[in-house]
Amino acid sequence: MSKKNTIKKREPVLMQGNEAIARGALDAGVNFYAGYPITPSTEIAEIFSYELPRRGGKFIQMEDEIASISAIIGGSLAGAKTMTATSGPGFSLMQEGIGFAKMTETPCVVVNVMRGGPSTGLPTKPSQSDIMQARWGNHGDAPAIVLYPNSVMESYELSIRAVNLAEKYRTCVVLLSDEVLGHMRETVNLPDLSKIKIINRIKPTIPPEWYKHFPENPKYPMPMASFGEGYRFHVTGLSHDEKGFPTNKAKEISLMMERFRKKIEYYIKDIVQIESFFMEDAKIAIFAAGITARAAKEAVMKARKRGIKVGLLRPLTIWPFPDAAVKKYLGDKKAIIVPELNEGQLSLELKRVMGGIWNYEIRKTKNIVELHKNSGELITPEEIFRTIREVK
Amino acid sequence: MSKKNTIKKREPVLMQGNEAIARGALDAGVNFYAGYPITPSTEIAEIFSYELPRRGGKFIQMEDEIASISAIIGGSLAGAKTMTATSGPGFSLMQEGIGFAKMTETPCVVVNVMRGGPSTGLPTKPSQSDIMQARWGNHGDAPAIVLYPNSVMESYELSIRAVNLAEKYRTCVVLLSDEVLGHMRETVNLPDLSKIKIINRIKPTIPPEWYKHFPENPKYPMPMASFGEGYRFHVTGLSHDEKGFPTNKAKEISLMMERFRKKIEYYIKDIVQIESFFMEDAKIAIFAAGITARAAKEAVMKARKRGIKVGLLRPLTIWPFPDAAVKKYLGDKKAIIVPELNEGQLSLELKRVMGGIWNYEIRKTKNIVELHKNSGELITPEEIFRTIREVK
Amino acid sequence: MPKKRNKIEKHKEGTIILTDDSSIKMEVAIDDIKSGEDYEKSPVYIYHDWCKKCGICVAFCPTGALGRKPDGSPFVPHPEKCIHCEMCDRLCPDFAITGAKR
Amino acid sequence: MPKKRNKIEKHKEGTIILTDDSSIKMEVAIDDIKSGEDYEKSPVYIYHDWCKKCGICVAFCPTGALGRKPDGSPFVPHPEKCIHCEMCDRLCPDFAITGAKR
Amino acid sequence: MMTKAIFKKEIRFSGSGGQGLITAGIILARAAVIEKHRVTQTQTYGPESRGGASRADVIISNAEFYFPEATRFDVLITLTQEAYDRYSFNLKDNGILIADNTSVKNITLLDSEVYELPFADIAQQKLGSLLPTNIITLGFLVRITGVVSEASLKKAIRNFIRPQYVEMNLKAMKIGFKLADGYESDL
Amino acid sequence: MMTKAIFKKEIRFSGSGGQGLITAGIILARAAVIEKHRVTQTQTYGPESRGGASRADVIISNAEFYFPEATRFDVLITLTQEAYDRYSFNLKDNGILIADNTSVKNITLLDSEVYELPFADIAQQKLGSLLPTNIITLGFLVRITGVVSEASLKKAIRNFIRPQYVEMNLKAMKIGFKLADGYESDL
Amino acid sequence: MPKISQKAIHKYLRHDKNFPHVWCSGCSNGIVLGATIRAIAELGYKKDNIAMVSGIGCSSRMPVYVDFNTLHSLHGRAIAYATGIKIVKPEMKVIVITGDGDATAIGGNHFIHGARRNIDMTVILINNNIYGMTGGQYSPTTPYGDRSTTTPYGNIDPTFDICDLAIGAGATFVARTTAFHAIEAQSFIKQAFEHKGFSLVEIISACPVIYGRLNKKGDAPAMMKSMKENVLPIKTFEKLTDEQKKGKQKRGIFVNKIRPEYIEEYDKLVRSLQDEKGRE
Amino acid sequence: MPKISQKAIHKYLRHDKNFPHVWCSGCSNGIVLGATIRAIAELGYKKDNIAMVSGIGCSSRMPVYVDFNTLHSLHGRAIAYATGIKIVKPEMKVIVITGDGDATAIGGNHFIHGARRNIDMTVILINNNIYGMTGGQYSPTTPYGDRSTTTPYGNIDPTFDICDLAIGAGATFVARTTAFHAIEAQSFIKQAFEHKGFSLVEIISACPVIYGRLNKKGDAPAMMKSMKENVLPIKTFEKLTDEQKKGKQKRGIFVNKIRPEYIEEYDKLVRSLQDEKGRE
Ligand SMILES: Cc1ncc(C[n+]2csc(CCOP(=O)(O)OP(=O)(O)O)c2C)c(N)n1
Ligand SMILES: Cc1ncc(C[n+]2csc(CCOP(=O)(O)OP(=O)(O)O)c2C)c(N)n1
Ligand code: SF4
Ligand code: SF4
Ligand code: SF4
Ligand code: SF4
Ligand code: SF4
Ligand code: SF4
Ligand SMILES: [Mg+2]
Ligand SMILES: [Mg+2]
Repeated sequence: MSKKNTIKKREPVLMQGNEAIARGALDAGVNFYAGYPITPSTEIAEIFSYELPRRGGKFIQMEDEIASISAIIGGSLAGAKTMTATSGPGFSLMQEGIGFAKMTETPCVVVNVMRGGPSTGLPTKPSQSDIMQARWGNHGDAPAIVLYPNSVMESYELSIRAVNLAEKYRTCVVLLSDEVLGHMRETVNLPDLSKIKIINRIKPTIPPEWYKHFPENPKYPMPMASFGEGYRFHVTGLSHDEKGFPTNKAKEISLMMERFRKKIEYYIKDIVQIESFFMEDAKIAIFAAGITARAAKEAVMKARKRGIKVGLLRPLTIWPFPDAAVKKYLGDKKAIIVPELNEGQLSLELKRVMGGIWNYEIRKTKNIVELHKNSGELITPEEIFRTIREVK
Repeated sequence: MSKKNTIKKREPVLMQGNEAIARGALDAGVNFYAGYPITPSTEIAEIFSYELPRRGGKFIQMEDEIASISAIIGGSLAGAKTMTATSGPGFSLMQEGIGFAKMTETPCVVVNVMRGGPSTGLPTKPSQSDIMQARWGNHGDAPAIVLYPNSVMESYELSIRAVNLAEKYRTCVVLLSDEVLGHMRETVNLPDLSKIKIINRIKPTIPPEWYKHFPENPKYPMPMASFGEGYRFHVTGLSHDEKGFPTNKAKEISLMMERFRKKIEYYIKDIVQIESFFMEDAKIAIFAAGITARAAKEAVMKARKRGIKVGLLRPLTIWPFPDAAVKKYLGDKKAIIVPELNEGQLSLELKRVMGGIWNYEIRKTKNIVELHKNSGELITPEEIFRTIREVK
Repeated sequence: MPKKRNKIEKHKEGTIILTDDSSIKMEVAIDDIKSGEDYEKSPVYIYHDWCKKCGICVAFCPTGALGRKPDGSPFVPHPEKCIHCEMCDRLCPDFAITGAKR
Repeated sequence: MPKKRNKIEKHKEGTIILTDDSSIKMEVAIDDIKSGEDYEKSPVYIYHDWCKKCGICVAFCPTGALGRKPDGSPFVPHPEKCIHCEMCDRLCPDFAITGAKR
Repeated sequence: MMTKAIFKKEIRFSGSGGQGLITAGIILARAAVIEKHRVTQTQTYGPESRGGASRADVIISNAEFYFPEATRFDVLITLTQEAYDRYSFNLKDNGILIADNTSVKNITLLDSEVYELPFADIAQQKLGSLLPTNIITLGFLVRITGVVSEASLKKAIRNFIRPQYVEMNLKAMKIGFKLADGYESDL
Repeated sequence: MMTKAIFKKEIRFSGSGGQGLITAGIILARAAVIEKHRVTQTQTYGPESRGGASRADVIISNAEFYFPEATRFDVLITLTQEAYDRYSFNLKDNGILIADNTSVKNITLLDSEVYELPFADIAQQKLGSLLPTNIITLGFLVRITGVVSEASLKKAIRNFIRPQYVEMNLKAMKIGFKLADGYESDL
Repeated sequence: MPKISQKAIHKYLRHDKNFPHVWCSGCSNGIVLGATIRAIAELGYKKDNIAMVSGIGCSSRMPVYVDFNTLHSLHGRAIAYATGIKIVKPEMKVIVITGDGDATAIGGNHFIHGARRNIDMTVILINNNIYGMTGGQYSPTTPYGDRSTTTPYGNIDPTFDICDLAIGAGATFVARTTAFHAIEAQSFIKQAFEHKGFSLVEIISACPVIYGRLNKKGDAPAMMKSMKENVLPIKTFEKLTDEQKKGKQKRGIFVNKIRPEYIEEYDKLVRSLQDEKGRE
Repeated sequence: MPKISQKAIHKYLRHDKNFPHVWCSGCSNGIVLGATIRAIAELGYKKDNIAMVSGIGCSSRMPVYVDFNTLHSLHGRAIAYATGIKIVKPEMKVIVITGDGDATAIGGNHFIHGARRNIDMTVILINNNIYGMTGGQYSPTTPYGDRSTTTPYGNIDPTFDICDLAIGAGATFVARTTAFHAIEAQSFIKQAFEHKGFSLVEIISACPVIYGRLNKKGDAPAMMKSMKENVLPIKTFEKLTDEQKKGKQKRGIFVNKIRPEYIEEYDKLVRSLQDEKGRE
């Protein structure tokens, strides 16, 4: 469950976060990118526009974000590994399409490089205010897989992982980043291509007559045919049966809904990744993701130097929320500091989960301490450190 | 805090839920409606298309939902009271616009008559699966006011209330309904127009030079000028200062974000409504909203007849979530049954809130019992009753 | 969208008698069409299971080979007039009639 | 979008001497424009605080009244040539010059 | 069948889209409103706004009630076999079944009061159209059950139906009344 | 200034958009990568993608570190007064300030090592353009601080700058070196 | 125009989906489906090689009935989905089925960009002058003065001429006919299929149950007769006086020209890069 | 075309917002702003009575600088916002400022529907052939072969002729000129303002800092000289041979006609209903 780094290092280079996402996706086999520019995600599109034609892949700039998500879903149905990247305003526009990808179990990856919101907000400033939207932004109720790296190297790794998970679990995976992470440059050691684990969707081998595009049992592998391969299946955003044909039958619909849920629940251990940073003996925990976890780590180091036993628990997988890990690692902490570049989103989840293992002793003490910033600046190590001292 | 019915009754008539929403809005003074048809909300548009021209108001069918929300925000800036209505797919498309309305503090009401999802889903079946989306659907992080009635009469009342709250707190208010509620007909007693409390936005009286469209202090009344009234203010979706001009200054942005939060926090008592139904002596509580609460009431009555002490707590205001009321009424219950037409949304909030008042004694017993249905059919009184018996 | 057609084939009206009722499922029809009885008997074949009685075939048959029963369903009062122009084939929205030469 | 103009007015080059430096704020300029010194002196008035040295006015002045300094900023080497056509007014993207007759 | 005590009647009209079930439901509900009862009327139908299997429920009571859909029917009207097969199980033991045997051929209920008549055929025969089948059935229902008064029904038809069709529908209602009067379950 | 022990240098380039601060930052960061250090380079700028106040940070260390933005600067480069006013407070007590006194006229720091030079003027004078100001400053910085080797800097310039501009930028670098050599703080 | 037998059509239908189909009695959608299949059969396209993509609407229900690779996407987005499919699998024949609302109301942007981009696909737009699926609201093609459920007093919203719009956006094949002119429809669709680039066939169709009823247009045969009388070949139409033109429309092929097709251009680009690499 | 003095222009600017404005040196946006204000000043419109609405983009930054009722809305949506304003306050003069990307990429649908609906507003579309704000990606008007940050090998995406598109959609006033032709721009804008219905003035403009640099078009004066040479009056243009037309564009008023304006039609409807009520 904790973070694995399966990737072997080679020569270090200086790379930008957005570039790392694009390179990761390219290495994972993404061969079709459709997008619409928006700060601070645009570099991702720019790199694809440069790289894909050279590699025989396809890049297209669509007329808007709705067209972009539509095109990558269409492209995925036609057999490509696909990605689009955007930021808040575009992410909002893509919600209907993301829901369609989930409903039709069509693999694709949507990158959201978060900038200050709400609305047009602060296009060149970072935020983490789309965390909840990444889970709940589309109508209807379908689970989400959402990843969020905290370094350039990890942007590369999680980009590969996002593509892999999309292909494996046949869904739209959201990869979050933020303006600072997306634009910062950092030393990275890209692994040998041969060392990277790439997951491709499994193709059906049975005769077309037997093929069910949405088999009842969401056990991996879930073979998926593409258009043009002789399977001639039907895909619709309407509630559908195993063959993909519309249905109004409660039983068939329940099966469909269950499948969406189960294919993630069954494999939750495969999907959830968290990092435990100095948590073994920690009395105080910080729970932070993405760029904010970087400040948290710095603060942890500083506090440890002063003998304060503090650690950081960092979800790399934001959704499904790592309930089990949170319970395990945070259940007995004296205080949990949750710094976020928003009005408090991860902290809401934490409260939800902590409820279930609430400890009578502990409830008398300070527990979840929220630290919000939503003004376009990062939370600094100093600020977290100050909070650590306060709750100590 | 509990539900008030300030409306005096007159002759009973048979009215459809969607019609009640339209009539409520008309009585509340809505004089501009822009929309795009979608099942099961379309009747609302149809009634406005019939009524508004007769009353000197304006109705327009736009080219899509994005245009619809844009037009009503524009119309509101020009001084009208405005509404649009849609369902899941359209609601997803409106998210960027809803965020803009919140950011620019422009009053408007968006009705979402929920149908089965995800995606195109079940257009003619009810669901409650957009509850979380109504809070978190737009990017950035801005509070939401969301109401959800449970009868045709209440559809009328909360429609008025939604318009009033939008005008009062200068924000986009979401009014939820569902396919059954929207299409059902029921006896209603509309109040005398003279008995209805209508809130109109306060107009500034100060000279234009002094006018701040976004004054720092979010205290009611918050005067708001309209276009064409001599104030010539600027409105932008960028983070802005009090005058509405774009800013990148952390301090000004923090003020803006705070204002969004505070204008709701300050007035939470005015905004939150809940119904307490046989809760006084209840050992077991049901927590349900909208159409599902109707089944719950029936189940409560049935259980009470059999001597089971069960009650229903029903939020009419879904967002801001009624934390305080939930704590107060549900804190000491043996079990809380949460029936929902989704995969569990209100129950997540309940867990979050209950965490804070978790009782060591109680945690050993069954506590939150979720009852989900997401297949297009209603949860029946029988099903809830069965659950009551199980947890008893 | 239409209700699923309920076969209410009893008619009180005088002269017209329903003879070409067919409930062959189309899956079967594709291969077995030639073994169908009516198919042999009439130059025009109507699949009543699919026909929605819209009257288009009757209205646009150039020769008047087709007629319409009181309940709206088409029939072939004048088989001899059929010139196999296939107008009915092309204009039937329900793939429920063919006047093709066999 | 441009950097805010930093007034770096020192020049090492020989002959051209900067005479029409003006830092009158535009708010003031509107009402007080006539009291400005340069305004009296020259038929063309340049608001250097707003000018972004794009060279458009110089390029399209039909008479050659305007010239460009090495740093790109416009000046009026030939005031006598100005015919008050206001081409510079209309083409300046920054409302930073006027050749209007007064 | 009506008493002055507390009563609550759950009535389901079932069949397929286009048979006017919802119209019948609304008219019945309106008639009940005229009588100052509490009423809910709900319905379900197929994808988007038309077609497929369809039903309309009316619940009428003189007391407060909550759940708006009929769950245990006092009266079930079935105009198709499919509807019968689906819903007959939830008819109360002492409930009333009204079936159009033009379509519903296979009735298995034993305990209930069952009325079978070829309503559609009758409509076609007597009024030259299938459309008023719903109102014939409704008239039949009202006279058999007395759930609302016939005057209220008439008033509701007048109020709800467009002027040009009122006459025909009143005729249909009366045909329904007559059928109820003359009904012999062996026919 | 470099030691073999653990070191970490936080360097901020500040000024306004279009002054090439980010380019300078990237080149410095690349030079550090060549030396196998851990490096982060971040920046901020105004609305959408261009303009306004701007800064670029480079952190160089031979050990693991986490927060990517400079918070207490070892070296601060300010090309505008505004930048100076905003950031000078966060210069470490023993930090180094490099200011372009073409624009930064008002320097209040006392404790720190302060270098003031008219970099922009020098660029205009010596290279006929303001553009290479950033590289002159960078050359100056590297020779003064030794945070990376000059060979690495040269390599980084060669790698990063488009071929047609490499010559001019190497020239600029050398001007920077020279200025550092000849610097007398009284000038 | 060779005749394609009814029997042959059945080979293209998905019999596992319940027929009769979901469309109302007399609805033109079925006729268009027939014409489309006939055109495909005529051209001998392989089923595996056809992707049929639609949005949402009555007309957009078509894909479920045919045994191709079928995608019933989101309201208005069919062309964008189709673009993704085509660019990834250029060897596939991509057909978009859409309605007047789907293509020109909510989907207007993808429609004009499809036309501009000239990516090879055929859009069959079934124009019934109304939103059928949602029960009869006015669409961008509902004629002036007509009733819909959201124009209870008659429509005042001006209409698109869909073909003009496509032409303005740069479409390279633009044709209009009606469901009544089924043979012409088949022929235009066939020509559109054979056209390299973005092709549009607008088919004026009858929605007797919603639009027809709301506007007292009579039953399906009556509506189709009206198409016969009022939708005239271009030349016939042009000869009319302005007065006579009222209430009439033209049909025919308005544009049929060649512009570089997007994917071919893309391939050229890719090849040029590979050449470059080769030289390196 | 009376001259409007620079001083008069300043009366319309919001001096509390820092000038110099945010646009780059030589950017045409300022010239268009000037022409717009001059047209307004000439017509004597009251500031209170003007609503200026924009989307997102460099060009769309304009409203913040002028002392009207100003709305900087969402990317692509300006016309939809403007529609809401106009329909609620028909007495206001509604001006939309938009870019090529804003209006014809993401905003294409609202653009064509605005043109169709013929609601009274003036759209001033500043076409710099690029997405300026986001740093230079290609737009639907970036010429074939040109560089942008997302066409590193040259653009293959075909372009819209924006005026043709508007005409195809039904616009009643359509004109094109350039930032160089500032006097003509002022005149066209003025005529557009006076036109009853949806009017479009496309102004070809120079983005020297992004588009110019990426495509080696020289500095602002050079780009404007190119406008002068390559964007020709309709008549001059039409006289050229096909060969000569390459790289050239027409400018002038392409359409100027009267169709019923939407709000007038609506008012008629309302009046007819009131009459009806009166008779009841
Ligand atoms: C985003 C979204 N908005 C609205 C709808 C509702 N809707 C479904 S079909 C339709 C109109 C269909 O009209 P048209 O495309 O003309 O097809 P027709 O039914 O007339 O064939 C609408 C508005 C939807 N499904 N999704
Ligand atoms: C929904 C959304 N998508 C993308 C963007 C990013 N964006 C801002 S401006 C712009 C393009 C602007 O181009 P144009 O309209 O031509 O204006 P210009 O900057 O060239 O004047 C884009 C893509 C955004 N702000 N919102
Ligand atoms: S084939 Fe022609 S002539 Fe024969 S029935 Fe059909 S339409 Fe009439
Ligand atoms: S056209 Fe087809 S559906 Fe219509 S009546 Fe004739 S056979 Fe039946
Ligand atoms: S007014 Fe005309 S002549 Fe005078 S400086 Fe300006 S452009 Fe030149
Ligand atoms: S046109 Fe304006 S901004 Fe440009 S150089 Fe001349 S005065 Fe300066
Ligand atoms: S509603 Fe109209 S378009 Fe839809 S299926 Fe029925 S007739 Fe056809
Ligand atoms: S980027 Fe281009 S369009 Fe934007 S302000 Fe600069 S020059 Fe103008
Ligand atoms: Mg339609
Ligand atoms: Mg542009």
